[in-house]
Amino acid sequence: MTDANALLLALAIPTIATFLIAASGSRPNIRDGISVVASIATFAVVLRLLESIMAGARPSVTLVEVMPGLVINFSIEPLGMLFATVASGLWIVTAIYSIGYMRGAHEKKQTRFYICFALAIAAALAIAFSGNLFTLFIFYEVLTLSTYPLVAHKETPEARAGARVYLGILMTTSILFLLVAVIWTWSLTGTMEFRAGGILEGNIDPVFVPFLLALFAFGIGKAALMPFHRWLPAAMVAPTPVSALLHAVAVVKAGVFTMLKVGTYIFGVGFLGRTGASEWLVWLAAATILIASIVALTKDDLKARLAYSTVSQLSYITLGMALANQMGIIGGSMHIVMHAMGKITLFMCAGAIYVAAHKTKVSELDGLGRKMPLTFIAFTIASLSIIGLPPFGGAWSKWYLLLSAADAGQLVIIGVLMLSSLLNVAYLLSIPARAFFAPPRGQMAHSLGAAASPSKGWEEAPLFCLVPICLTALGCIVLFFAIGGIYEYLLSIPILPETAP
Amino acid sequence: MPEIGTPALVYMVAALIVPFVRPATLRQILLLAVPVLGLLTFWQLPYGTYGTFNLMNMHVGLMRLDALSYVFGLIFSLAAFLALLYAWHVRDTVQQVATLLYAGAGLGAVFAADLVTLFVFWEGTAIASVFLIWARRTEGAYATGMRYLIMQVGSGVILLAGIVLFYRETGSIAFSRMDLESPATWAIFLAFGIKCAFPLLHNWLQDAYPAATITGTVTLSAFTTKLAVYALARGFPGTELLIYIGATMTLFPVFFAAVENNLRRVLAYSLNNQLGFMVVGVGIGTPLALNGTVAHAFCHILYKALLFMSVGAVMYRTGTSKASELGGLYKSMPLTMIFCVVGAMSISAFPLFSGFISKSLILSASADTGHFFVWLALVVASVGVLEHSGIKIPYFTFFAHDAGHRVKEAPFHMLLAMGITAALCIGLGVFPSLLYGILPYAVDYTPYTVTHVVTQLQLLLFAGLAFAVLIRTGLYPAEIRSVNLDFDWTYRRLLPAALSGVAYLVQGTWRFASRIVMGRVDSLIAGVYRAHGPQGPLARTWPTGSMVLWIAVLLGMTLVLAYI
Amino acid sequence: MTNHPNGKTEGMPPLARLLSGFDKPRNVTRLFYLLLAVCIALGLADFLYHKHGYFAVEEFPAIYGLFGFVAYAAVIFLAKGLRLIIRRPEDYYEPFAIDTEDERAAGSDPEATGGKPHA
Amino acid sequence: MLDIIVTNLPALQVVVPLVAAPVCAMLGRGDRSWAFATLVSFLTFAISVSLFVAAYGGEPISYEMGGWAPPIGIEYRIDVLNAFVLMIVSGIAALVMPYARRSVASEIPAERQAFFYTAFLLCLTGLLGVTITGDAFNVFVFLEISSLSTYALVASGAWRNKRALTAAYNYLIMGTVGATFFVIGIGMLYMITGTLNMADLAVRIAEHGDSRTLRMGFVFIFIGIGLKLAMFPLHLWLPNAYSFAPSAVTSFIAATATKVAVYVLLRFMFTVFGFDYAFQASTLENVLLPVAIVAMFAASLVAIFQDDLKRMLAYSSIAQIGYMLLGLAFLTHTGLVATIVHLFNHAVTKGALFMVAGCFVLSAGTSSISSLRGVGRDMPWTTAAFVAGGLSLIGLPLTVGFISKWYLVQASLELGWWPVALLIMGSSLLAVIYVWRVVEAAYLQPAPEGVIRREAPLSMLVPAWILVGLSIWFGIDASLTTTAASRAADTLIGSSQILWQE
Repeated sequence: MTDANALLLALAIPTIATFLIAASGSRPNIRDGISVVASIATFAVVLRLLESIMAGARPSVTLVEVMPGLVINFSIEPLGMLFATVASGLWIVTAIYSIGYMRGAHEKKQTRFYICFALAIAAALAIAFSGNLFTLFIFYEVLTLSTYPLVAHKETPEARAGARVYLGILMTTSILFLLVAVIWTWSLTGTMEFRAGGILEGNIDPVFVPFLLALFAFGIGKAALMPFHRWLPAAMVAPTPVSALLHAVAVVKAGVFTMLKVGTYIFGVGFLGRTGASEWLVWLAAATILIASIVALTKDDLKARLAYSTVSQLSYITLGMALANQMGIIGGSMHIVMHAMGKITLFMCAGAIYVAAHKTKVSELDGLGRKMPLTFIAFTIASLSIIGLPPFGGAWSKWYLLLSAADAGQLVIIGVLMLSSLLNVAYLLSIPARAFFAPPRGQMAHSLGAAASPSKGWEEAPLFCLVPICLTALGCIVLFFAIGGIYEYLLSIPILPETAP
Repeated sequence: MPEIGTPALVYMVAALIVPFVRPATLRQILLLAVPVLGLLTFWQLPYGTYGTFNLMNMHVGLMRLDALSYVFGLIFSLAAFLALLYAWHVRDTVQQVATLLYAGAGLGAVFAADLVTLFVFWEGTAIASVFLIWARRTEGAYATGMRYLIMQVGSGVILLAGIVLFYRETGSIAFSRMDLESPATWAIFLAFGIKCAFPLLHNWLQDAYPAATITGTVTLSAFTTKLAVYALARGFPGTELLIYIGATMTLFPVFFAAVENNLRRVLAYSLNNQLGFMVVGVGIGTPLALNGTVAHAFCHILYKALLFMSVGAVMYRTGTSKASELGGLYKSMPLTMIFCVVGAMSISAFPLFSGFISKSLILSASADTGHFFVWLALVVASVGVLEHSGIKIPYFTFFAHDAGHRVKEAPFHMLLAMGITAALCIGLGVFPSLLYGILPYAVDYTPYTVTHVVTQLQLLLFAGLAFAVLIRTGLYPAEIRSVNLDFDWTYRRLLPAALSGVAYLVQGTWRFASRIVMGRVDSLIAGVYRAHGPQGPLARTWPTGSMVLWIAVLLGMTLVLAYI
Repeated sequence: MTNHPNGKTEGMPPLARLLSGFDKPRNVTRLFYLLLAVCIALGLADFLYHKHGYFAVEEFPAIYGLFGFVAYAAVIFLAKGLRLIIRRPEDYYEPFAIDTEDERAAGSDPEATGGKPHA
Repeated sequence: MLDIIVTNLPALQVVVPLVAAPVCAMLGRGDRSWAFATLVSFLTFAISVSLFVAAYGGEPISYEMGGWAPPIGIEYRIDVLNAFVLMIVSGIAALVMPYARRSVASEIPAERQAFFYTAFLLCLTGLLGVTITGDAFNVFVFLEISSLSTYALVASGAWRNKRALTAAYNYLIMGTVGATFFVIGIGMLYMITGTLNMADLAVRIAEHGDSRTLRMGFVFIFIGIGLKLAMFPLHLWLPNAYSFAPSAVTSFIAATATKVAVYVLLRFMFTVFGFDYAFQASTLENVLLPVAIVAMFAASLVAIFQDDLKRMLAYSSIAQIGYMLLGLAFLTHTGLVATIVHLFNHAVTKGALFMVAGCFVLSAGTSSISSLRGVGRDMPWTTAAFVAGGLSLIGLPLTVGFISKWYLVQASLELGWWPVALLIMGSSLLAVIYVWRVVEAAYLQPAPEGVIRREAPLSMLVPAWILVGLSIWFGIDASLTTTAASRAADTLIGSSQILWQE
């Protein structure tokens, strides 16, 4: 199998899976089996591609020429490969988790759910592999549309309203800003290709660079930059696996991934740095980080809190891009991985809590830790990783973002990142702390240092839910120790333009 | 990774195993074995740096064994052992695991040869230790734990920021002597300062230690702050600023301790005050002063643990640690009382007790270098120490007004732990060379001179006399149940008030703005609907006449254009 | 100094019974005078040996003792003054702070109920 | 024999449906006349395809009617542009005919169907004639043929809803006014030049230079055609006509009639008056540009609030015509390409959507959006076709709508007209809203109690899906349409630039 074929195969498997799932809709076991098998197969192919990429291969496939000069092209570079690996790898755990969750929560229309899910993954992979801005834009929209039914899944008025906000904001920003930006780029440069070092330098009056960047930054609504972040909390009406994979990994990461990609391959890090065009974005991202964290503090709904946390964390990645240096790109890309692993765990825990105890509010969780210790231990680990504490993966991405801020001479940004960590502690760790250690509401512990009341049997979520949670929580730890390899890999993201041979 | 260096690993691995060990006794034995095993990993090891490797172009060294880290490694292992012994009765896995992780992280940080490793374990102590507070499982402990955690993690992130800047400045992450000259080192200094409970950054200590579980407080008292002292001694020896910070630290807690009712908080203030001595020693930075700091840290861990243990034992039996609720307990718990008195005499630096041989090093160093006022402050502080730790703790617990508690003596394992600790306190006091032999610098100091013994006894006994006089005249402040404001008022009262004020303002503005905006949007939509809705003029199918009118208008417009 | 409400000594550990003699007010007074005597002796001891001080101040006879006495009293009086400013009720910060919880715990008298509430 | 047919193809294009119309009327019964009309429509489509192939290759085909040489005789002149439009018109007709059988059967009594198909064929004749002819007056004649038959077709909706009659009446008045304006304009041109042949007109106008009469002629033609193509605010006839006409008619005229009118506008503006005609340029910028932009927004907003699906689509059409006019108003090559591409794209998309609306009417008996709740479950294929068409209407990538939008935005950016680019995007967001209202109702709302809705018959679904398929196919591979449009724009610009060069 050549690399190019593997690339197409990786896209084809989830696409074909949608049809198989649709066909086996009446037999739930086969249907769920297909989605798991497809996820594993996809991941295997993606790993195979990863190997080639690390060996230096850069496969490229052109599917069709839509208009003269505008082609649908897939070609893989390290950044996209990273995103693809994360999305497809976490699809496996989510596929398993969905089985437990959807059955445990007695959700309706599960077939539609699995169809759209596989489709969304296919779109996410296509975004990861897209070889030019045009292809990326196409699948960006496909991703929006394929996740819309997932958000509206419950079909209640709230779900419909949430989905409307979701679609409205994502569509509005992508059409109003992103498409204009794409076409502008096209008319400036005559190409859309992602090229190392960027394509804009020399083709655009530097005065306009901030404006073009603004069109991109706001156009990529999936990156949830304030003030276009509202869709993310609104999307929390979706079933939890959706929130877990799509709104912690695939969709939002597609957004920030696009951000990184545009920064690296369209503007070029050097060009951005020299023109200082991204300065304003640095401040906006910093503001988003802090404001979203503060809002998260005030949310009592568990998923809403996590959603705002996501908004805040996504801006870390945007910040990495906007700081416009190599460490920023490395830190940002690393954060894609680290945050994905942490946040998916958190969301899956939220889902497990819902399935097992039917609790959705933070204030209802007191004392629940003793009934669901594994879930809450996983929650703690993931929280620590998100906060950026060792020995969990999140520490490293924060390290590189700080390095990047230091390189850019932005002491204030360092301060912002530090403050954000503290806010993260406040809104994330308080959840497991209360669950484990606060006395159940309404009764004060009769004494200090009361020994843990012997657990009267665990009431954990189904095994299908629990195992993925434990896996991803372990992943948070593994990532801390596996950092050397990831760093080496990220160094291969080309920052400088290729010198002519 | 290359060969395993740090003893922290022993603790980490044990922490993974412990929850699954049954029965309970086996688990306790395993717990006690951990510090011993940890100690064995570096007991006979030659000095040097181990566990080095290259991580992303940074030179990481997991374990640097030299004179300074050796002493701290030793005392941390000892403290861990004693704390675990004292906690023999605890069946709560959370506390056991947290204790192991906490001690392990403390050791890891002490042995860290580079700043990144230091940071990792630095945060490790923060995270692990908070569980010892939360494990009390009350609402108050939860809230205190959150505050404590934020402070500790705050210290960690400031350290991280400092490290990042430092790395960018120097290209190295080696942890060695630094100068206070750039934002990087200031940040690192500040991070150390938070953990070391510098004045105004100290309240987490008084807040958290009384809130932890009985055994948790004993563990807490050993590691975090002494780790900070170690880090200061390693990174900022001879920084003059530290002298003044330290002197302030020795003085102000004295007054707070005198009026504090909660004995564990009294001990926390006392801890703060003792840290001041060590910080002064670091600030002076001469070999004598540094020796003093290290020795004092060593002795301090022991006697402070002993005091916390004895108060803890009382609390274990009576359920309270408030001076106003205690008294006359020597009748029920005489052995505990004796150990407590040993601890009190050690901390007050009576001759033949450990405090005497360590504190005098620092006092001599300050006098040697001619810091008269600092020296004076330290002497006053010594009197203060006697007041709150030497007299107040044992007196109000075991003597004074009999509160009527008739309880059993402390359990055997507690007595054992206290006994060993007390023996060590006396042993070190009687044979100072034991400790002097392992200090980082060669010691040329004799604590037991006539002058020193006599003057010290004068100081202490006259102060005791003052106490006796004040008690007999009724001038001594009564123990009253209360909380006393400290700097934490700023972030427990002022800041929330300010924030809620700001929040109120923001919310009001937001509501106002959004009402206006929503009003505008609504009227816009209404307007659009009026024009474009099914009944609106634009959607109505007009009579033919008006259609023709439009044609005329358009024609006219275009024609006008034609004529201009 | 110590009041002994009932003077019963039975049921006490032997060591405690040994010490209970000090509880009597007469003995307490004796102890006080003993302490006074020791202090005076120590003050006088300053004349018997050659003092090695760092500062000139130290040469003054019994300076340490006097200083200790004054400093101690000063600490106490300053602290009393400080208390006027900083003293607040126990539930000042929040209703369920650790200080108030201790109290609840104390009231429950764990030994009496036979429970083992503390870890 | 074959040879004769090939040489006379341009004539046959018009003659075949023209002759077939009375035959159809004589056939009587519905099915027979339907079969015949369908056959004829296939035939005309075949002819137009072969004409397109011939014209695509190179030089314009000039055909002299009856052997009379132009400028005196009537010339049929086929270049890429009108071959393209011919193909659209006949292609849509060929798809609508199979669709019409079931749809018409449910909406028009059997004994009247023969006349219906006759009128249909006449309408087709008229539209083809307008497109193919190279003679200005001939345009008017064919325009009247198509208009008159359209009035009849619209009025035939009266069996379903009596309001079709007033709609047809309004349409008739407006259409007649428009035709009159148009013929006045042609008269003025004739006054100046003494010729009616377009190519000849172009040359003579260029020689004659600018004059007040010429301007008057331009204005009258502009307004006249503007009425026909439902240029805002002259669109008032359209919503009623579209919503009350039988579904098949709506699909057909929505996809073709206005497109042909746009073609006529293009032809007159650029071939007759010339690309560089200064007055025209100022008219375009000062009148057409604002009118187009207002159309995009006003009509879309009206569409948002409509409850009737067909009516909503009708207003959407007015907005889409705004796009075409906007492309024109840019007066650049890219702008023209945008207009011509959108001509095709919108024909395909709107044709499909109206067919879907027809399916809903057939199954649910009404096209009101509130009655479509939960229809996604009962009529999955129809609803899916609507979604696909709707996406194209919004202009999402991989649909033809995206291609049009791409060229439009590019054209505006080329000129540096920033706000216009954003306005184009903004108006497509309005399309998101009105399309999504339907999608949400169809999929996410529970079906009303006790309503039985069957999936539409294959004969209706297949044509609809062919159009949907086309709208996706040419969205993915737009090289054919864009190249054709680009060449058409080339010929329009190329021919006129020579004329006004002196």
